[in-house]
Amino acid sequence: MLISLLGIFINGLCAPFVWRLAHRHAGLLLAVVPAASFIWFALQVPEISRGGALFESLAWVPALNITLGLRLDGLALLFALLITGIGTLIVMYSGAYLRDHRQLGRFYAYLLIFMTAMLGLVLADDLIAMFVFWEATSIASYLLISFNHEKAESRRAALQALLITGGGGLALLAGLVLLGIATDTWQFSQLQSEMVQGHALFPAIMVLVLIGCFTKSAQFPFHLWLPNAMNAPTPVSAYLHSATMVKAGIYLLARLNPTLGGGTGWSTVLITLGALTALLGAVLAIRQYDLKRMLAYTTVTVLGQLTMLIGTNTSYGLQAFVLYLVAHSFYKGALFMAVGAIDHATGTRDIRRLSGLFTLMPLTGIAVGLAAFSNAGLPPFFGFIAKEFKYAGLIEMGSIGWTVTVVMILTNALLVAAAGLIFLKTFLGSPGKLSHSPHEVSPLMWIGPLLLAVGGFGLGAGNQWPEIWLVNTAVQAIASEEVDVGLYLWGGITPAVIASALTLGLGTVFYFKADAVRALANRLGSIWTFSGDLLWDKLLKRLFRFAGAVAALFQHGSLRLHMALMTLVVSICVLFGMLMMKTTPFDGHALSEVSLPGVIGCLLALGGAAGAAFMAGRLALVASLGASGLGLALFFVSINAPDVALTQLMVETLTVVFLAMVLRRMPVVPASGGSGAGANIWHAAVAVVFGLAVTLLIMTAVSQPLPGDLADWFLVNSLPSGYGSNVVNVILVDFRAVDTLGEILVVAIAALAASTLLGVGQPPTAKPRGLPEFSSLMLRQGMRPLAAILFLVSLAILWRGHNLPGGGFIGGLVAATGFTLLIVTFGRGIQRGLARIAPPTIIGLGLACAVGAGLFGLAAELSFMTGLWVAPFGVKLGTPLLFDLGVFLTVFGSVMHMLRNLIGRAV
Amino acid sequence: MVYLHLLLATALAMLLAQASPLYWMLAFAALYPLFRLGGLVNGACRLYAMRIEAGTTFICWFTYQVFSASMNVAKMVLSPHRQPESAVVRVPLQTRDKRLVTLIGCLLTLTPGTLALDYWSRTGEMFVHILDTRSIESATGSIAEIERRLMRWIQPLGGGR
Amino acid sequence: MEWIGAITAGIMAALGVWMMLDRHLMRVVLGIAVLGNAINLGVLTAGRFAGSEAAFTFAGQQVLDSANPLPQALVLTAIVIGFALFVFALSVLKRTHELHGDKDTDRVSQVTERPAPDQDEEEPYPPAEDRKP
Amino acid sequence: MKEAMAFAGSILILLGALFSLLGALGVCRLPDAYSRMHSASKAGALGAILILLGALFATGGHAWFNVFLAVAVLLVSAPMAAHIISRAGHMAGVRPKVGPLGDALERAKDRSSNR
Amino acid sequence: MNVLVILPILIPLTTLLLALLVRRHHAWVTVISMTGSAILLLAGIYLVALAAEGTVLSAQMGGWAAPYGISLVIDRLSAVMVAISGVIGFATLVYCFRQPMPADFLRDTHLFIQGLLVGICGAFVTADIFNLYVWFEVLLIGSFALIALGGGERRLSGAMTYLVLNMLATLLFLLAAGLVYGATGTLNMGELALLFRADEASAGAWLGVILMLVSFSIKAALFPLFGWLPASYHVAWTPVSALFAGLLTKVGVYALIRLVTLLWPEPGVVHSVLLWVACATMIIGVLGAAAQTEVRRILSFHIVSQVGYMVLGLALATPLALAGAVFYLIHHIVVKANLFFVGGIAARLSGSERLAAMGGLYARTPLLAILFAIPALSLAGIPPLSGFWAKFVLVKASLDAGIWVAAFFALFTGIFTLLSMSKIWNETFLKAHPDPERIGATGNGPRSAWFTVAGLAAITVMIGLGAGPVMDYAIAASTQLIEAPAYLQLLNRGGE
Amino acid sequence: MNVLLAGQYWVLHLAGGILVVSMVLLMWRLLVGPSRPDRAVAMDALTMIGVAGVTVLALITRQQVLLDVAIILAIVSFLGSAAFALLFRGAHSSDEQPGPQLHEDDI
Ligand code: NA
Ligand code: NA
Repeated sequence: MLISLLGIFINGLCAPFVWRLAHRHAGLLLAVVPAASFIWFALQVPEISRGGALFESLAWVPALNITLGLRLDGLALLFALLITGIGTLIVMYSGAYLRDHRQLGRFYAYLLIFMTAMLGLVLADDLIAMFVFWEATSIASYLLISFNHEKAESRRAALQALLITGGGGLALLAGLVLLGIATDTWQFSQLQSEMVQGHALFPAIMVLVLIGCFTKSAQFPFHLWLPNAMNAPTPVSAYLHSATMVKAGIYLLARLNPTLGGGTGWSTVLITLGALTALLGAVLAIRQYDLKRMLAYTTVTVLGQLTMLIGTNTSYGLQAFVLYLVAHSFYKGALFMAVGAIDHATGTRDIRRLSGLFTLMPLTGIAVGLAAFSNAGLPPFFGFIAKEFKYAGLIEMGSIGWTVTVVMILTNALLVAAAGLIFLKTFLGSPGKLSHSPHEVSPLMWIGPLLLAVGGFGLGAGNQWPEIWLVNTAVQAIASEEVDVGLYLWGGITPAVIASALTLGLGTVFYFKADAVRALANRLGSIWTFSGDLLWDKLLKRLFRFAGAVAALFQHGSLRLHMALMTLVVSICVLFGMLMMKTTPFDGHALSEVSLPGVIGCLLALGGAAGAAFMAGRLALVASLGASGLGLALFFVSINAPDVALTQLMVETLTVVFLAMVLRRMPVVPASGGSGAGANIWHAAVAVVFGLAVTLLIMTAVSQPLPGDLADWFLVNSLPSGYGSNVVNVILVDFRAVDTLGEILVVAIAALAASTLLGVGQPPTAKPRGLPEFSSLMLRQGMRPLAAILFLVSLAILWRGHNLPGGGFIGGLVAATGFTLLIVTFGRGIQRGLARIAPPTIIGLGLACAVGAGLFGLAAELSFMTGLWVAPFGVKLGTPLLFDLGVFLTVFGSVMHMLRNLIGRAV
Repeated sequence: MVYLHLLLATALAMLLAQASPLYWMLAFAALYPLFRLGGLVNGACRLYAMRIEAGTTFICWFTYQVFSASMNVAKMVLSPHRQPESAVVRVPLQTRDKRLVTLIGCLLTLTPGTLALDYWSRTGEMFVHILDTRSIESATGSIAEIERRLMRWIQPLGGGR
Repeated sequence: MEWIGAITAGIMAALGVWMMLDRHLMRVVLGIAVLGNAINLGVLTAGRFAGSEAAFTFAGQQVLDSANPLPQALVLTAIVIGFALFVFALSVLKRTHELHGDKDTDRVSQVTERPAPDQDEEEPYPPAEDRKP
Repeated sequence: MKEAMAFAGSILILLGALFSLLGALGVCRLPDAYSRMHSASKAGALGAILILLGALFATGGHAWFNVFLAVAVLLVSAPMAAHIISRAGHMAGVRPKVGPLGDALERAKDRSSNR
Repeated sequence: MNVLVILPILIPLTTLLLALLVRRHHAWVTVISMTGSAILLLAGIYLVALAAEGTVLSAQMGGWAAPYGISLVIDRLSAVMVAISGVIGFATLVYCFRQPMPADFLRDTHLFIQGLLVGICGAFVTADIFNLYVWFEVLLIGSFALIALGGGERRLSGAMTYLVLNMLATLLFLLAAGLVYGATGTLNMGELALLFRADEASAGAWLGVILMLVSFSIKAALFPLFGWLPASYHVAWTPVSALFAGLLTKVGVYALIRLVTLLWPEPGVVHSVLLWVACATMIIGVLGAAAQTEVRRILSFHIVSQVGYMVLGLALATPLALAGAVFYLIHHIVVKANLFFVGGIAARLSGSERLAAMGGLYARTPLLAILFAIPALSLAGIPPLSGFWAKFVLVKASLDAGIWVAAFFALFTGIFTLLSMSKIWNETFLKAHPDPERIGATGNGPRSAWFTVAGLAAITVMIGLGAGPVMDYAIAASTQLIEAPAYLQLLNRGGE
Repeated sequence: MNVLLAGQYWVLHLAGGILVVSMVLLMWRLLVGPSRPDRAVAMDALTMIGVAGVTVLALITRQQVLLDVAIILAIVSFLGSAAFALLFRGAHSSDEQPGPQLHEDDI
């Protein structure tokens, strides 16, 4: 079985190449593998008919107990034979039908993949493996339906099929998963009805599985995709409608019938919806003029009836189900292929224009005739037996059965009329006027339909054969209990025969009064708008409009709105969390004393920030920001954080310098709050809530003494283990040096990125001379010694940093400051005179130093960044110092690089 | 001249070792007679010593200037109802040496009440903003004074043009 | 003192957010800086202002009452990172301004909602005007 | 000796503080940016220098390195800062409020641009 | 051992600095950078192989014992994330190879991608909250650089939006890290986990962690904080947005998973909040995608939706659900990056990425159609591709846990995903091109780009067909996440 | 660091107080302006006050390490002033003319 699956799949994958090589004969060549499969399955018939089953299994996801398990029992075998048998014929047929299509290779591929999927679906013993194939059929059918992809109608139909069957598939998945949960197995063969029936999950399982099956088998109200799928090339329709796709849902219903069936819910739903679908399909079918569409609607009818028959769960009903399934596959496949041939030959499928084709296409005519009789349920066709048993099965059910029987008589009468229209109207009578003269099609095109049609006749006439070999085991697989199977053409005058006779009579009436029936059907116009495609289009449109509205909520193109939302959500989360935990910030443990300089620093910082927030003008903005930074630095000093204060100072100043350089070319920044009063209030509210959240957060965090001993450990170990007095620096370059490594990387990338953005490496437009504000002789003379002092200071800071305030960062920033002064005074050119190394190289060297310092530890088979120390001439030297040098170089190079590019090209 | 610098470096090294400016001053006080004496036999030593003298004098004078100027500004700021009469005056400088000009500019700016606004090297003129002055002469005079004293300090070295 | 730190951080954060909600892009970028300062202050505050002297442990001296060095180290790192990001933001701002004179926050994000340009209309790199010698 | 240094330190610190206050007062009282510069940049710098020197005395010369660097930087940078601000201000067209003696720089600029 | 733990950071970092030093020689930069990411990929695979055996690597940086020093830990999840970063990084660089762009542009792309990888890998291996913040910043600046690369009005505007909002998120994270330290006295994730697992965390610690989660949620683009993502991802250069789409938001997801599993191994209030957030994210994201009319915009919104799935797995908090989240993470990174790559090729062939201006590719380049179909179907959860298993496990886990609503949203979102994928398919491939002369006017582009796409598609198929081992790994990873042996033992082991 | 001053306690605190008053005055000027150089001047003076203030603080807390802040502050003060000078001119002013008063050889 696996080999046959794999064979057909590989066959499909190779199809485009085979087609490219063999072209005309590709169809025949590609049909070999399905044919071989068919033969293999046929050879299994004796074994299976004895009641055995074949199992094959391949582990797939052992963690979830999912296997690629296959099982060949009666039901699977029946389907497998239909799939491979009809499939072989279709492959051959399509080679002729689409002979000149330039994407025929692809078509073969899809068809064969579809065949694989379908075959896999019926063979799978694992629920999930079955689902895998189930979805694969959806995708493959999508590809087939949209085969004429440049037609919008095809694309629409394909999408419709995909969404409906795909959506149903998801429901099915849920159902299957629940089934798996309820029964604790993924194997069909191990499902027992006791495991499920009565389980709390049973209703859900049933509903979900039914949704999946109904969408796939086009039951009302999911039937609309099926007729639209007619946009596919005819071979596809033939295959889809006869043996595959639409039967997948039916297959699963049948497969799960022993497990899920038996209850009244199951029966009621299946019978009601099945009957409704059948009637609807029949009424819709009779309305059509297009042969293909008419056939499509009759398929809907049949599917409804099949569903209904499963619902009956009676001996006759289940036998009828199997019979009907086989009969329908035969005649529908034949009819579609024949219709394709007619279309091919005459260029039309409109029954109003077709007539008297029999003389012109006798072989096709015979095929259509036989198939149509089977369709109409005339004896001795297989379709007749199916219909007899159906009535018998329904009647067996009692009062509900009678009601449904009436519906069925009506439905089948309409089917009879449709069959008449298809054969009698088209082939008999005098030839109509057609655009081009029809002729018999090539053998490859008539052999398929003829074989199927004759098969339908043969099976009916010699019905003991299928009874023994196929039907029996299939019925046993569907039924919960043993069922006696006995097929017959004539069982005396039974209610079923009477019903049959009624059907035929009514059907004949309908055929002759076809126009009147059609008119009647059309008069119920409102129903068609309801059940038709319009609803689908409207639904889709609404959906997209709704999606658009949802998207617009988040895609408004307003940065401020994004900001406000984000801030608000954060604040609300925090405040809500606080409320939930009923925290009271500060429960009165000792906090550090208030220091006046600290307060002053805070006030300055706030004043500056407020100035920056509200004032107009560039300089006011920059000055306020600077003042704010200054205040913050003062605050840091007051809480004994000199290193932080130094860094803050340097950074703030460089910020101011960079800002000034950018702002000098920019228009004046207006005072804030220019977005209107409403917006201002809203923004202010957002800001205040956020500020409140931040304050409360911090207060809550400090509402108890600081746990942990990190601070003490650092203080104690800094000097003896890190060989540095400046604990902050030792943390930076040793204890937590990896943080610092990341940090200088940020600085380096920021510098590179900023300069890339501003166009690094572009030659300056004029001879660089520095900024005009600095073009004074006094400045030019004074700047060099000042810069020299700064460089010296920076080196001193770097050197002392491990023991005194300073270190790589601050040193690097100070050096960069000196460089800044030189560059604004003398222009970018000075850099080349000052340092022959380009800033990015300095950055690279700095990073290399830092990484290299870390690698020493690794080289000594210790951790990355482990400090190694030597003391030549009493001077303690160690890798942390090298690391600090790396920090220095990176920061220096980066700021230099940023500046060079930020200052502009003219300077 | 080189060994004088070396000598100074020695002093500085001492200072580094002792780490106190007090010792630095003591060292200088001790070294100074040596320079003076050395000046009798060596021209460079004499120049060096003279430079130190002139320098010390200049620094003292300048410090005094700064303080007296500060007092003037203080009076100016503290007395109510008095508005200063500012002016920007043009002061032609004797020297054209860029470093000296810069030094002069810095020094006069350091003195409250005067502020080097600009220097035009083409004409050798410095534009000085003066906080409160009645006459151009007094202003230019005080600036010329700075230049003169500075030159006296620098000249022995052979600086300037 | 922690009170004051917390309140200051809160007010500064509010001011920063207010600035980031401004119409003018320049102020938005400055708002990032202000907010960054507020957050740094917050981190430092959360680490407590214990101790009466800076975290230096000289040989022979006992550690008595030092400030907590860890939050300081963290904040130091954060300050430098914030600076780097700020400069990058600034250069984006500058470039935006040079190219298009954009300064209105909303306009900036509206531009991204425009339909995608055709492939051959994408901006060359670096922009053509810069390539001229 | 120690007492003398302590005394000198106190004097210098107070003097420095007063200088700073003077500078600030000047900034508030004086009429234009250039006049304010005289009091702010210079009185302020002098105040800072004095206080730094006071610290030098107060610590008995212990902090000489820090004080030395700070004073050096201040001495070089303070006049430069005043110069650059005033010059750039003048370049940007901020005119000093001058008495009867007038603005020689403006006249000179006019002359050179007329030529 | 020590070497292995630091390798994920060290490899791209060394690559970056070597490339930086030879940056004037563009060819060398390319060689170094591609070699570097290949090595990273190999290292990642090696780490996965080690982790699969159950080895947990950890090291104390600088040799300082936890919680004083910074701990790095590589467990199953970290290892696979590193490996997948290697895959995507390498794929991106291969895609970039010989793209018709100026040499400096490509050089800069290489540099910044390496920088980004340092940050990403750093975030995956660290076990220290503040260190995580630092790596977040590294990847942030890398992404800033990359998104703005090339300038142009649209791109700069997108960069600005991205920058401002992400900076806000990162600042919140910084505050959160500070608060957590202030409230718990530790930055070590293991110690934090012990505290929370023993239910000894103070209110301040809770609040700090909540803030941190919110900030991760912004990074991960969860509802309602995802606005920045679809507002900016589509403006970057194609390979860059592919890299972002694949890897970047996943760092946020990773951080969420790491923190939540560490602190709360059992379902609790955080999980139930996350559950609703995840559901909303899934559905809103996919609805947003349905409304879009450009390839990358559709895909960007899909990122949001898919992140919802991952967080759903996290929120369900059963081992199976977590395994689903891990599986989803692995699958999604590959698939989403690939879709962006394919979208780039398709846009190039069509001359636009607006659906209305695209078409005709199905007829012209069937290969591309297949290469698109594989990740697209996988994204939509069509079996037997990788996405199906991810979704299946999540659905099963939610149904197992009896949380029907989650399963409903997960499945319901699936159908919309299918819808928007088929929208791209319809418009880009099936439909005839409105201006047939434009199709492929500039050729097929460098062959390496096609190799990238094919390679990633192959991985998708392999994950799908060979779901068994991957699922085993994911389940083991989820068990490890909950038990967190490496993290909890950091403190006992002392320094090395 | 040992600190020895005459009247130590009140001298330092008085000095601190005076500095605070100065600072407030300068803040006022910073806010009011009116011209751009005015703000720059105020800012420059503010940093000078900062230098003085940090020095006093170092003496009060007896921490020599704070004096390093004073050095940096002094450096920063100049840089700030220089930066402000860049903003005096109106927007979009041209940088092209290097100033008429500068000679080629001045560089
Ligand atoms: Na340091
Ligand atoms: Na750090």
